[in-house]
Amino acid sequence: MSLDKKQIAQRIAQELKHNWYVNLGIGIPTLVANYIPKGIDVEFQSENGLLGMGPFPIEGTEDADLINAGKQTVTILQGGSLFDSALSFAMIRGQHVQLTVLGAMEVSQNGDIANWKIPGKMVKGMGGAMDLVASADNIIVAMMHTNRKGASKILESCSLPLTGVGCVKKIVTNLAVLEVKNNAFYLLERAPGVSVDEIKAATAGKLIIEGDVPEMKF
Amino acid sequence: MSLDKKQIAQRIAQELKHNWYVNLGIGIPTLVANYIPKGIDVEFQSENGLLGMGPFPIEGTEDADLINAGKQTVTILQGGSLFDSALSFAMIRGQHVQLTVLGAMEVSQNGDIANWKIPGKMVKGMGGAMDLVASADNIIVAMMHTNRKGASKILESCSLPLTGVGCVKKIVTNLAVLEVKNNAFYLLERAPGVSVDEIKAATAGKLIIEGDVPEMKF
Amino acid sequence: MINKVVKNVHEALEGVKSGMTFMLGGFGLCGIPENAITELVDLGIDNLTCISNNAGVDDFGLGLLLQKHQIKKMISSYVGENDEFERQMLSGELEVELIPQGTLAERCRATGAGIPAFYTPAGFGTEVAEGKETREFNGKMYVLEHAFNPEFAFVKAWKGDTAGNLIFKGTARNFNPMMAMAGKITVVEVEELVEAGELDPNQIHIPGIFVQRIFQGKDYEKRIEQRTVTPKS
Amino acid sequence: MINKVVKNVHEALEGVKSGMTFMLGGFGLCGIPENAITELVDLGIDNLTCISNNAGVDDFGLGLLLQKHQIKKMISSYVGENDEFERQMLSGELEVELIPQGTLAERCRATGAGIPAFYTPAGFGTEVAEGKETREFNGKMYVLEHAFNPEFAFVKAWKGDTAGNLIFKGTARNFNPMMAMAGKITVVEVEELVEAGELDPNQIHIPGIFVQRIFQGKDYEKRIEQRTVTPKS
Repeated sequence: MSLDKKQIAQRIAQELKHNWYVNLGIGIPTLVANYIPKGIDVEFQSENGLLGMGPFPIEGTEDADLINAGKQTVTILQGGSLFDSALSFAMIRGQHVQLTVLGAMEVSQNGDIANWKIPGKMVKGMGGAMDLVASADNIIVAMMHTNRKGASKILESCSLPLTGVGCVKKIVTNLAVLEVKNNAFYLLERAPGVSVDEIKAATAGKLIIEGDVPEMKF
Repeated sequence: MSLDKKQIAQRIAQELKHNWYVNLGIGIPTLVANYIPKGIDVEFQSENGLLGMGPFPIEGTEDADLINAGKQTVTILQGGSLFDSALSFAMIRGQHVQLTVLGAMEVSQNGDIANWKIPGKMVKGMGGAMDLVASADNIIVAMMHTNRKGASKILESCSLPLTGVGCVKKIVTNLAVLEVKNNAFYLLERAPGVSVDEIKAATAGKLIIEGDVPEMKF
Repeated sequence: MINKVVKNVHEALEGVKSGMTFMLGGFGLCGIPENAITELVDLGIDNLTCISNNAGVDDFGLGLLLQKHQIKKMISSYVGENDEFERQMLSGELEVELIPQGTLAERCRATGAGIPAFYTPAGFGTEVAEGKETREFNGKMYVLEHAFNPEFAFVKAWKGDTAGNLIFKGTARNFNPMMAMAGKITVVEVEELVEAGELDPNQIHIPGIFVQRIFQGKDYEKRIEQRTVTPKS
Repeated sequence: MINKVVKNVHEALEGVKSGMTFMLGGFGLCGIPENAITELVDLGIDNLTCISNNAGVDDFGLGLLLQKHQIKKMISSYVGENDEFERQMLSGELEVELIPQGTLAERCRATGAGIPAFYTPAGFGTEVAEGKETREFNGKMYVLEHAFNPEFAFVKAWKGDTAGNLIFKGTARNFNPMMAMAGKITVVEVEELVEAGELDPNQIHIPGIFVQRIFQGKDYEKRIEQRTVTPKS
């Protein structure tokens, strides 16, 4: 059975390492914060100028002057800090943030990512995504394996305008965990109950399958 | 009679304009702060990270953590601020400081300045001088007209390694006030009792004398 | 002490004209210069180029200027919360230049810091880098990006003093400090204007040297764009 | 919350080796990492490249490392308060690279901010620009300057918390914040180490993300280089 969005977030949370600073994009990535493994200290960076981002405020305590990059009211944890956008992207560009998790419309087997523009449709802008993908050492993409029409979003090369080139290292979809290297997608794990053949069918890019592919564990 | 260092500073202080931020170099320029004309508000910037620099502290109140760019203990006035060296030079490079006053070993008629290095002698470094002269819209040089051997320091071209090119607008020496433009020194004022001929004799660069040259007023 | 106080928003905006380029602080609706925007609407000037991370919503923030067709061009990183914006953009009435958010922030800082250009990795290999110089440093590719040249910067701070020293609050800081550095004329509205000397000089976010005019703002709505809360248990 | 506290200066300097490149905060003797310098002397490592605005005085600050011939190269803007420095430099034992102070500060910031290179007007037309790319922007000439690549940065802050958040005091701030951003490993000594949460998050000069190790410093001398005072009246 393919994963739902929460489960994708839950699987990605297993990738978190102790003492990492993490930037979570809007959508599925935001949910990762709900599944931090026990014993792991991480801090969340929000690129609008907040480190140590906490959960949504208790009803009635929300503050218009304390939002995240998705413009949602949030809180700040003990030991957090506030800063301007230049220093925030200094952190990102300077590779002080260990992990970036973000969504994508397409990923190609050489690690290109497209997630900001569909020609002919209204373009809302790249926000901080281009800085994040151009800078991060460690990028995990959270996405659905196929689009609504069933077409693969895991491609030989992207058809949409790129957000960044050769930057994606790992992808967690509703069907699989993929590693991107050597100009191919390496199938690391299957969603529980999803067969290798189903993943093959849903993947347009070059897929490498080595030995038995284990199911994800939760 | 040629001016002493205090009088040079006093004459330069007449150039201060209301609401100017001013950076004063080490030596004669520092003395300018003692002669701010009445009714003129200026603030002094010290490039080590201080705006609103005040006088030396009352004996016994000096603070090792509050010094100026000459490493002297100073005070900070009401409305002053403290910041890091990057922001300090952002102010300087971004032309937010309206006037820079500094000393020189040589100035040439195209506005070049040399004040940091004598080949063969110990070189202490340029400190912030190169940033200041390359950035300031308005630079006044405070200097002696000639060196100890009587040789002019107001030259056709500098013989010493340059600190900046084409940047000096005005010079106040012990003998004269000079404006630097059109590849020449324009004699604006004489020190009280100093003749135009004395100034001519002490100036190696091209000197322009237009009409009667008034004496400085104090 | 140099005094930067002007009486009100009218005095603060003296000299703004049609066709000018402005910077406006804020991220979403957080930390936007509400008073300056209202005054710009009232002044009715148009053909404006606005550098601002976002473009407000239909009936608040820069959306108010869009409604009156006062903006010719937006330079932003994300503009997606505004129907009128979309309509004007798709109809070609409004020009839009999209810039990666970190590049936008750094270009604002560079403007104020006298840095004419710098290299950043953001956008390399994408259409953002088209027509721009690219270059390799230490095996990685970068894009050359330039400073802006805005006539006015409109900034919102939390506290400010009569010398123009500023303190921002929470994530309302965002682009405001760099834009304060960048304006040829920087106009700051504050929630609380105090006497010089009342703010700790060690805790000032932006020194007054960057500020030309400061005034006590009023009637702040501080609208929340996405009210997300944890229910009381 | 990510904890950055190490027990003492010995732990804090684990991994430093001969031949490495260090950044050291401070302007003159103001805001220098006294504890780290003492430990570097005790460790006896040598062939060091030190990026620091100044080089201390004969018997304090970086002068202590010079006395022991531990420094191979100094990268500074001003080095003139030190006889032993002068002797080593004139004899060719010590290599010295002089950099305009603003360029030094901006190169430190660029290092931490992922900016590989930027243009600055400082030094154009002087020997500082020799061999460097120069370029015109808007009718003015600029020099291309690059980021550094230091292995360690040694920083002194006034207060710090266990999460590595830092507050500096007075003009002891100087180069410390940008160097804190720039170190591959940034080691911070503080006069007062407090629990995370005790510092106002709105008033932090350098967020803990830039800091790898922090410790409670001790025995600060904080020597004054030029004691200038106004006599009591």
